[in-house]
Amino acid sequence: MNERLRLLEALLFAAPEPLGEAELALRLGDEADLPALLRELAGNYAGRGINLVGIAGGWTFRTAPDLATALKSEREVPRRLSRAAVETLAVIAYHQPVTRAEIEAIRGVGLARGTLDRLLESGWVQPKGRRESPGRPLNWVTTPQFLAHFGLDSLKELPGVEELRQSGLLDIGPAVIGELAAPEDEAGEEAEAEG
Amino acid sequence: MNERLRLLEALLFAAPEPLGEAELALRLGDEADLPALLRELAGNYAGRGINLVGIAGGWTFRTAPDLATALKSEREVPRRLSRAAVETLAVIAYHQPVTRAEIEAIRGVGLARGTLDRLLESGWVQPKGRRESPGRPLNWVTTPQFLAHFGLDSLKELPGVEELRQSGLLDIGPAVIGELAAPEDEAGEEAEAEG
Amino acid sequence: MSERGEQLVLDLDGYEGPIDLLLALAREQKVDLARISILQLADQYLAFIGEQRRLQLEVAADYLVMAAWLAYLKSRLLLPEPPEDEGGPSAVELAEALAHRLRLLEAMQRAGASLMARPLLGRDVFQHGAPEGLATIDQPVFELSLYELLKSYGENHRRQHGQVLTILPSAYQSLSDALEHLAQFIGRVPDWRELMAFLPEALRDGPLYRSALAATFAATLELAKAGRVELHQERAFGPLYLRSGSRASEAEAGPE
Repeated sequence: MNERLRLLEALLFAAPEPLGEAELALRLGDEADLPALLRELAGNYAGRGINLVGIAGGWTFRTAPDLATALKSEREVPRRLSRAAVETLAVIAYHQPVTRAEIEAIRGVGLARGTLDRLLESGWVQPKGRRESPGRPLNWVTTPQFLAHFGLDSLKELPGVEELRQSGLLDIGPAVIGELAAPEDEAGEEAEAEG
Repeated sequence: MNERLRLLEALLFAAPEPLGEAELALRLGDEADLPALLRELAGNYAGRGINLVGIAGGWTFRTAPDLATALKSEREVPRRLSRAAVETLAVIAYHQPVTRAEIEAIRGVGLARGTLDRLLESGWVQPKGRRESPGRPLNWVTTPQFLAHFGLDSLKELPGVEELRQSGLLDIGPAVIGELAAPEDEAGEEAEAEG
Repeated sequence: MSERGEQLVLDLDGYEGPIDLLLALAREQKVDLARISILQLADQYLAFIGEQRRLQLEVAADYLVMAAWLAYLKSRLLLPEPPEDEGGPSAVELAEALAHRLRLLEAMQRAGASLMARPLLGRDVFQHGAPEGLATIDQPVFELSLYELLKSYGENHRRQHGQVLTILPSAYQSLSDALEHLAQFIGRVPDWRELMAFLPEALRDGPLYRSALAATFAATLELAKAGRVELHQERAFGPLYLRSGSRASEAEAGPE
């Protein structure tokens, strides 16, 4: 096995997070044909128990998705997200940057405080800048951890995002009833989220 | 690739610590010929950037030992020397070989412990032999790196005291006479340098 | 209320707001959302809310607001549109806006489900359990110029030997020296010339340069006060120019 390929394999294996191509190039030296090496390494691991995958703009090894069931008993099941949190996450992911008012408009319901907190706590969303509109509301966006958790290389890989854009479903459209936004019952939602 | 081998690979990869054979047997099922699978997997990884190794009574993947150096990367962090260290360096440069006591006498102030350490770390000074005098103190000299850093071919290129005076570096104007008596606070100065 | 009623009627707690409820009701129409009948949907919604209230179940305010709005929309959809445009959206436009929101929410609900169905890290796929990490070793690089080194030695030397080396009064150009030196030029300089040009040749580069400059400058001020020279400077810290003053010759004649 070629020395550069061995080093690339070891680097990706030792790194706690996906490594971007810039950093890999830096560590492998200028003469390395990084795209070719990555292709070769990905080929070596195709069909194995570990795969080389492009995630959040970088490269990393992950266990093969089809082994999920066999590996599962090993791990504690992560806390389930409430329906409100899943929907809110989807709205932020597909409509970002998006304000709280827009999230509420799309979902047709006020956002309980716990919902955004939960997503923030997971490290999947973050506020980023403010909208230059009255009240200068915060913009919400997803994070690189979101991409990493959901196994996406970039936001372009969001399931069905292109179809949604083409069918106009990433545009909020005109207001309905001047936006109804009575806050959801927070306690109720929290209880559901824990369930 | 055989499914059991894939699972073994994924299990070992995802586990936070080496997995013992008892646990592996449990996860892979009774029918699995674990020793054979481990042999095969170890064979797959022989000569690669990652190796399968037996450690602490279990099995795990580790980066190949010969790549250890290549996996490290150095980052240069700019640091500044304290005033005391710069003066001490200058005294060593001009008076070498010079003992610690002589440095203190020339500077007219005690030498804080960290000062010489810092200079040693810079690679610009080194101890060289001992003075044949009571207590046999260490002699301090500058290193070739010192010459290289300051672009000097030899110590002879250091300007003499008279030249320093002529170039204004020993300028003794009326304005500075008042400074003569000001005692140096070594501890305070070191603290400032670290801050 | 009867047990039968409770069993039959869905609780509003199962819905994420009025749009979500509308979406659930729309799904019962079993038609594509693009061809949904808003009128029929409004009826279903009003009936559902009516049933909730009949059973004295609590109905949150936003569901009631939606009910009122749907009743209004329904009446506008059924009545002929007013002939003149009142500026607001037409009933058809309002219905379309609502239909769009339904599609929007449905799209997001599907998107959320597809996201959660992906192989998730820590649930379906796993990263390396014990990454060794990529060590980055901080290599200190000390920054020091030869100038700083020499200056430091000079300062130290000065501190230790200053007493011996301090007094060299004869090496200074005093104010009276400078006045005497400048006086030679007065009356012979009709045009502006830079102050630097008047420095004694011998002092232009040496260690006494600064004191010479200061003394010459002070001397020009003295002379300017006496009207023997004129000074001119274009900007702060710019070069200083001088030329002979109006009383140059008169003063030249008199003793200084």
